[in-house]
Amino acid sequence: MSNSVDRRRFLKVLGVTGAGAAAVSACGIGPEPTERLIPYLIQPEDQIPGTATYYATTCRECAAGCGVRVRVREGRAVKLEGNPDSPINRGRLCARGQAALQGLYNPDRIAHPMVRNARGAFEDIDWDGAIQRLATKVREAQGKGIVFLTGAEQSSFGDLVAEWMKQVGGRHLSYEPFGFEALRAGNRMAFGTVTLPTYDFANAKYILSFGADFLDTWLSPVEFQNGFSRAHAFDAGRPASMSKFVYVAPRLSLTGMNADEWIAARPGTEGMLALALAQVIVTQHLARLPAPPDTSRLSALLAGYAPRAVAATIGIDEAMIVRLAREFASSGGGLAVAGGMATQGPNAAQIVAAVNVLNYAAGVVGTLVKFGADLAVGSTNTFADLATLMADMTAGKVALVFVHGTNPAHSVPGAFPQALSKVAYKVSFASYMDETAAACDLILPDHHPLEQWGDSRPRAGITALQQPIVQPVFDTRPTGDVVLKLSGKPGTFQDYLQARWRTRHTTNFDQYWMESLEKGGIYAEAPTRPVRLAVDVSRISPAPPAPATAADQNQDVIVFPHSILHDGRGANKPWLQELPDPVSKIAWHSWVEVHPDTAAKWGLATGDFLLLKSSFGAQKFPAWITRSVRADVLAVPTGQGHTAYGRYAKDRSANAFELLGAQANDYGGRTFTVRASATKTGDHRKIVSTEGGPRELGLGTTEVLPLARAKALHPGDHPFHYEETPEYAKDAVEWWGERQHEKASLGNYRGEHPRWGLAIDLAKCTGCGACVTACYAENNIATVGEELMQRGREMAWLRLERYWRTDEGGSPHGAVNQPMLCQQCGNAPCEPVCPVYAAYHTPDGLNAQVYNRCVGTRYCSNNCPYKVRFFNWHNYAERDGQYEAFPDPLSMLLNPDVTVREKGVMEKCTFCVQRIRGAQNQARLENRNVRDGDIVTACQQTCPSDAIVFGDLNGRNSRVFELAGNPRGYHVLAGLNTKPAITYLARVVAEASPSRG
Amino acid sequence: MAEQHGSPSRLTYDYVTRTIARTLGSPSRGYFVLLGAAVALLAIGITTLVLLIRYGLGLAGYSHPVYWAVYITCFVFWVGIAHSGTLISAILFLFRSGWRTAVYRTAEAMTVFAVMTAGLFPLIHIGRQWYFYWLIPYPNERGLWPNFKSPLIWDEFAIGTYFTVSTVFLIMGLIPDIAAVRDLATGWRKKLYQLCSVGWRGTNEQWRHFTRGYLYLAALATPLVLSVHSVVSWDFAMAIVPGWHATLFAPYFVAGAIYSGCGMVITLLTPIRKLFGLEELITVKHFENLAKLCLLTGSIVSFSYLTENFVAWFSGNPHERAAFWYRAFGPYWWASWTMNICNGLLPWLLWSKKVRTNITALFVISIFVNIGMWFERYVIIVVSLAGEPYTTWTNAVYNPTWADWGIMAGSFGWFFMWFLLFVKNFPAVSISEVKEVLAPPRSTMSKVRA
Amino acid sequence: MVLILALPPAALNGQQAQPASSRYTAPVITDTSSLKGPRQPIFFRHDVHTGQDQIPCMYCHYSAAISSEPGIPALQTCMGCHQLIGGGPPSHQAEIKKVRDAWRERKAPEWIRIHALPGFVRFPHMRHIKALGTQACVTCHGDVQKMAQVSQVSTLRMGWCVRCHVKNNVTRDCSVCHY
Amino acid sequence: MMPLPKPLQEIFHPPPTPGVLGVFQYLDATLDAIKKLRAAGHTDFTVYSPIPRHEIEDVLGQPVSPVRMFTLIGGIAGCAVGAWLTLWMSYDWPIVLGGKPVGSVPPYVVIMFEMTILFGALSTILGILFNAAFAARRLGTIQYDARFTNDRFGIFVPAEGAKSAPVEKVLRDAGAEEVRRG
Repeated sequence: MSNSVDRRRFLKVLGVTGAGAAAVSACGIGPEPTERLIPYLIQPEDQIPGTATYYATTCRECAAGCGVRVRVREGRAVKLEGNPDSPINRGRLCARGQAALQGLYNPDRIAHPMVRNARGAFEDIDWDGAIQRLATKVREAQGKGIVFLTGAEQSSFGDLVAEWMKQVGGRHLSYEPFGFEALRAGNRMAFGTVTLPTYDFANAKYILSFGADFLDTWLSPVEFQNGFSRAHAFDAGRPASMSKFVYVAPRLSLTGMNADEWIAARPGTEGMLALALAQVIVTQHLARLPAPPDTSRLSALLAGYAPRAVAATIGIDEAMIVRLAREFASSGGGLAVAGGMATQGPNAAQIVAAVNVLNYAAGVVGTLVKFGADLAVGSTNTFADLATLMADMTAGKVALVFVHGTNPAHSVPGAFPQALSKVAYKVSFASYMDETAAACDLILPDHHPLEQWGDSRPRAGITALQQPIVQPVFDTRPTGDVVLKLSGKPGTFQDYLQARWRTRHTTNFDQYWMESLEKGGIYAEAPTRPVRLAVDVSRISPAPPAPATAADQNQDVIVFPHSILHDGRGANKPWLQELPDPVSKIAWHSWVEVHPDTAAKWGLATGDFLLLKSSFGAQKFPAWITRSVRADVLAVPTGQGHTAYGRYAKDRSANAFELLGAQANDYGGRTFTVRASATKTGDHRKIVSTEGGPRELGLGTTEVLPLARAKALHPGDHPFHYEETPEYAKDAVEWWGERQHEKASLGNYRGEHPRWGLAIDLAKCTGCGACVTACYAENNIATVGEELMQRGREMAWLRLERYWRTDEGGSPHGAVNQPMLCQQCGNAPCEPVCPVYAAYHTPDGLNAQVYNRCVGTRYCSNNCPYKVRFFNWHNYAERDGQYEAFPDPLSMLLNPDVTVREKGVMEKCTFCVQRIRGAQNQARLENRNVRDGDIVTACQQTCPSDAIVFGDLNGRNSRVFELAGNPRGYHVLAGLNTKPAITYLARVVAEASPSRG
Repeated sequence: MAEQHGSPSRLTYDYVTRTIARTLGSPSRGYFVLLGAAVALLAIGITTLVLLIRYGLGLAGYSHPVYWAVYITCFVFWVGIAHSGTLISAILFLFRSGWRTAVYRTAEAMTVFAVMTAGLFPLIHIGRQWYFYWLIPYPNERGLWPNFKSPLIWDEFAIGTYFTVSTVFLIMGLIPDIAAVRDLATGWRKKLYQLCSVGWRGTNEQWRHFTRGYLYLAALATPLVLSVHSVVSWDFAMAIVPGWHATLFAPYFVAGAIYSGCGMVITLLTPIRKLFGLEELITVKHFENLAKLCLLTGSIVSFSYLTENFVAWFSGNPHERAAFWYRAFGPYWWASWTMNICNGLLPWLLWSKKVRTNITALFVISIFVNIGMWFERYVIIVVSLAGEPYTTWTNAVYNPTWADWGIMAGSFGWFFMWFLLFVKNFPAVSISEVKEVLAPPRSTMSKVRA
Repeated sequence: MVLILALPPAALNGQQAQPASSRYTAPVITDTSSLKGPRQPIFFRHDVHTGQDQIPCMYCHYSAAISSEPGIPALQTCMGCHQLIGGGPPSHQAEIKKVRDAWRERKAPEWIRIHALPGFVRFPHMRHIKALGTQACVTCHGDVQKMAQVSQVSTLRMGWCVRCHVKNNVTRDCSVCHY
Repeated sequence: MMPLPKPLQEIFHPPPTPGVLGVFQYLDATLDAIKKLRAAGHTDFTVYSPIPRHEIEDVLGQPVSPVRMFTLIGGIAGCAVGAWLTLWMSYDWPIVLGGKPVGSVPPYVVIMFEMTILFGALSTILGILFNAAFAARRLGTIQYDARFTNDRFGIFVPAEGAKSAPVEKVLRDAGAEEVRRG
């Protein structure tokens, strides 16, 4: 990739191989006009036309630092996959990571450097002029206050910025809207350290989360989800060891949905509950007591937290507290985590400290809670630092500010833009015209992380490398280069980076460098650092403070991070906007969660707007009536409400950050729980929700087994076969079926063929949605936008169905998430009804859909009991069309191996048939058969929980064959005799009553 | 009732010929207003179709999983309308029902135009309208054939056959009448009719083959008319959607089709009779007989409704039960109850002879019959799909849009345009067959009278 | 920047390796208007390269045997030989000069595409070469060795593909090509 | 109008057939005339009537129309075509759908049935046209009156010269309203 070509040229070079250029052809599956073939001047050594190349790099969508492998075809990045070498994500990736590509090829990226002219509008400027101008500004501002504001940057780039700031007498501030200050403060209170440890979910025997949403937004979601699903999975083959998961929080998040038990304690009392549990453990000697000084400190702290004393305040009964404590301690490896946004009230640090004490009392600090392998996000600046900066800016103490990789004007609306306006000169390195960039004077667009060199240290011991995967799409420059130039240092950021790496490994550096690039970084295990209880641990007092607000602001409102859009950085990626929230199933819009009792009191229906007014601001949100939130709180996600940022994000719904104050609280963090008044506005909006209607019958769709029953299953048991063909008809049906299949083995179908199948373990699936986005990315699925989605036109080949597990009163304990995709039925009802053989059965058992043969009668979808066929109502690929889903340059991420569908044809999942054919072609070249594991579907590849397994159901040694015979296995709607190729393994739930101890 | 011996003396052969030929005279302004309205509706339909082809079917109200909606509803509606024509002309011919002679031509023309209308809908509703010919088994470069297992292909054959046979049936019946008109006409019309009458002169040889052939055509059309709507019903009954998947569907649909067809015949005949002054030829008796046919088929339809619901309950199949519960009490309850009232309760009015012989009442009822039958198809198609209880996760939000109504309006325009052109250019009442049921002129009788 | 300077063995040793009698000699063409096929920006003579000089197809279109795409050779590949070889007849020299100019100006020629399949068809070249051998290009592309200017000889339409598949008793499962 | 070349002229505008035409007002008179003509040994006469009357057929003693054979053969052929079409096309490119056999007769019965009807109906029409045209080889050359499609019956007897007088007499006796010679 050394020869530099401009973008226009680059786009043309894409035409090199032609076939599969359907990807960039507007007419989709129509015949293409004659086109020009432009050869490379020099063939890139590592790229073969028509063959994908994978490069390792690091995902920079959040601070977790997952390793990714980028699939490159003809110079275009077409798919991100997890890097199996990375110990963080172990080859898995979340939806946000998958969507990084849409950041790279985003049509709203800033294409040139821009400067604000005299009239206050932006105009293009050339790079040299911009840097020159900036150099002058830096000289002028020296001594008057220079600030460089970045996102979480534990990296060489961050170090470079810090160096430069030192050089010019400024300061470097790293800011994350969700900075985990409570965790740090809580750790200091309990253990006297402000670092963030790593949590070993995989080896936990019992997981107790006090609002920590470790599957969606908490610290390192992919890593934790992977660990969690290994701990929480049920495997009949091994000694049954499913770890029970109890979730304590006022609302059910994606994490909470996966709990075996949901305890909706009164908000703010989670810490008291933790101490009460610790009290039971200590007084009943349920765990080995820690060494002497700690024992007395513990007793002193816990004295006031006998379950009986606190039960009423917490709002759950004493017996339950005792039961939880026993379960937790007797599991022999209980892990308690705290500090999620849902509990980030004024006393959050105290809660975290209390939970630390619980872990300590249970003796898992050091084994499951690993200080030493500290997480980088713990060393960003706190919200208090940002508040100080804002005060400085307002006071005119800052003359020049640089903003890179963060958008505080959105996460601190009002206060930050106001403070920023007092700064003489503002420079942004943003890739998108976000709220902060729009308020700046000079914009020097940075390369996308997939276009530039870099590294990051997500946690102690791990340094992840980042390399340019593709040619820059726009006229952008790496900020590192700009900083080097401004600081008068020679070379590019690449040189700087390599020079720093050279210090780690002086001999044979080139080989070391290549190896690191190939692996995506260097991965070492940081030694665990022992911690002891702090001397003043007895000062922990997690009781919730009395609210002091105006009388009419009588509602507790929780502002929580959106599990897909996070703080709003994902809002301009159509994949993420179109992916329904895992819990509410709402897409393209914000909402406020209201309990039905509250809704009844106020006369609210889902979709009615509620005006929330806190002391800091007011915003309107449509209500989503749900029992997954406590009746005395309202909950609002962040993420939407951008006033800039791009076509998919702008002016969409409301910004929940508006409700929050800009003051740091006493532990230096931001309070995400506010008191507000709630008024029904009378407006209504049809919010896009993919949630099913009230017709839920649960007939053979989802199956749930209690843990005890699941444990009693033996190989060969078939607990779900009752719903298959009834006994009396069995023989006749079997005989008939055999005869049919005999007759069916004709022509193409003669001979030995595989039958591709999938096994999906519902006990592992968390419903996070990574598979859905991966499917969009792999299969060129169009995003249709809010308006069409309101009319039920979404194209998700793979959808996640979320069914609440409820008690008699209808209150959920949690949910079962079921990925629903084409079942590739053996007796597929969709096939015989197609008049033109567009839907037919392949010899290898796929239920194929020939897009170019389809005339669009849509009969197949009517006849599909699973409703997994999707119709192209419009031409989503039409250039500049009204419904275009891939505006340039988004079209560059289209997979050239998959046809882009035209309007008027039906489309559906075919088990990533392009991957199957690719693997078969490769196997044929190598004179061998396809091996189990050669073919990995996109959904399977990305699944952080490893819930999906693909393979040959006819191969006796395949993993999927083994799973298909699992006693927990069942087929959805088996009674219809469709003979699906997908086997679901029933969800297992650890019941409320203890199974042992 | 083979011959009306006691018919009034005015009803002579000559009177019949001239009365019917008079309908072909210069059109009135009212006729042009009607024709203009029909063409305007058609223009709306064509505009909508152009937009549909350009922007995609998404302009219509479709919503996952309601993938068939108003267009297929209209298709079945028009196919249904088409049924009474052949029933009256073929089946009643075989049963030697004399009263059919006055009404069968209108009914038959209605059949042909209704099939023409219906046949357009499958072409309009498919996603890639420009590839409709892939459904036809023609030898092609790719070596591909259509799938004969698909009920849609059965449909294509059934509708195609029905259209062909009913058209030739109509034309066959027209030939002696065109010859009669030819012998009265002058000018360009005479030339036109000369051409259309293919040399008909009413010779004994011509009548000999004609009557035989007509009999066999009627014999072939009879099973055909029963099969066509059965095949249409199998579009649904062959699918596994609860609410569709029923063995009852074929007879249920056929009865419904004849019911709606008779309704439409009444709707069309009432104004024609008035406009063309055909009260002598098309009498209240004819209307009463049509009403009786409506009553019979309407009762079969009502019985089918009861059976459907009973079987859904009696089968114990939870999916079936859910589907029918949704139908009656779900968000589309208004459609089901419109259907139940118009088709289930309204025919009971026809037990009263007073109502049966009151043409205004019949006209009003016939309109409601048509509305009810349209809603029957809407309920079966849209509501069954929307309430599909297998997948509990789909969230149907189906509402028809202007594109749905535009095409539907266009279909009415198309139908009425052809129908109006037909009644003004060809005898809308059979001349020769009406004469057949009159007493032939005999010298003995005229002597007695004289 | 690394240049591939090695010449194909056939180009260097061709004269020794082949008896003169069986050698195909490409004609010198003065009138190009009568040739079939589109006019390319550079009058590249397949008949000279692969017919007369016996350079195997896979030398330039190397990925055809290992990938679904045959690829268009990079200009670098051309220059591998033409840095040294300047051509015999003046007409050849003129065309080679165009190649060298393009290389100097770093501006690749825009070839006009001849063989194009619709976007919904996958044609894995390597499977076909694996099954039929490296000489099998002629089956679909015609006798390029004798074409002064390449033109499309097969219809490349579905029926044409299917007939060959049926004749050779290989699969005609739709999803082999369409997905 | 341009005169046509001679052979075509003969085909399209054959010379008129000489004969006698009787116009009848009453059906019974017509029947009477037919009986008498037949008694007089005439077989080759043409009867016009505005409607088909079985009485006329009875007195003419015509055999049953051969159209029914066309219907039968057409129907059988249609059924065969339906069977061939469906089965041959299924096996020409065998594709398995929904676990059903490639050539599955039950669904194909529908096509066979429809083809039976279609071919039967079309060949019936052909039969009518063919037979009527064959029988009408003299049509257009014999005398006709426009009232025959309205309310008059007619009998045309081909006769030349001297032979026409007795025929005229028979027709008049039977009660013909009008007798024309031509």
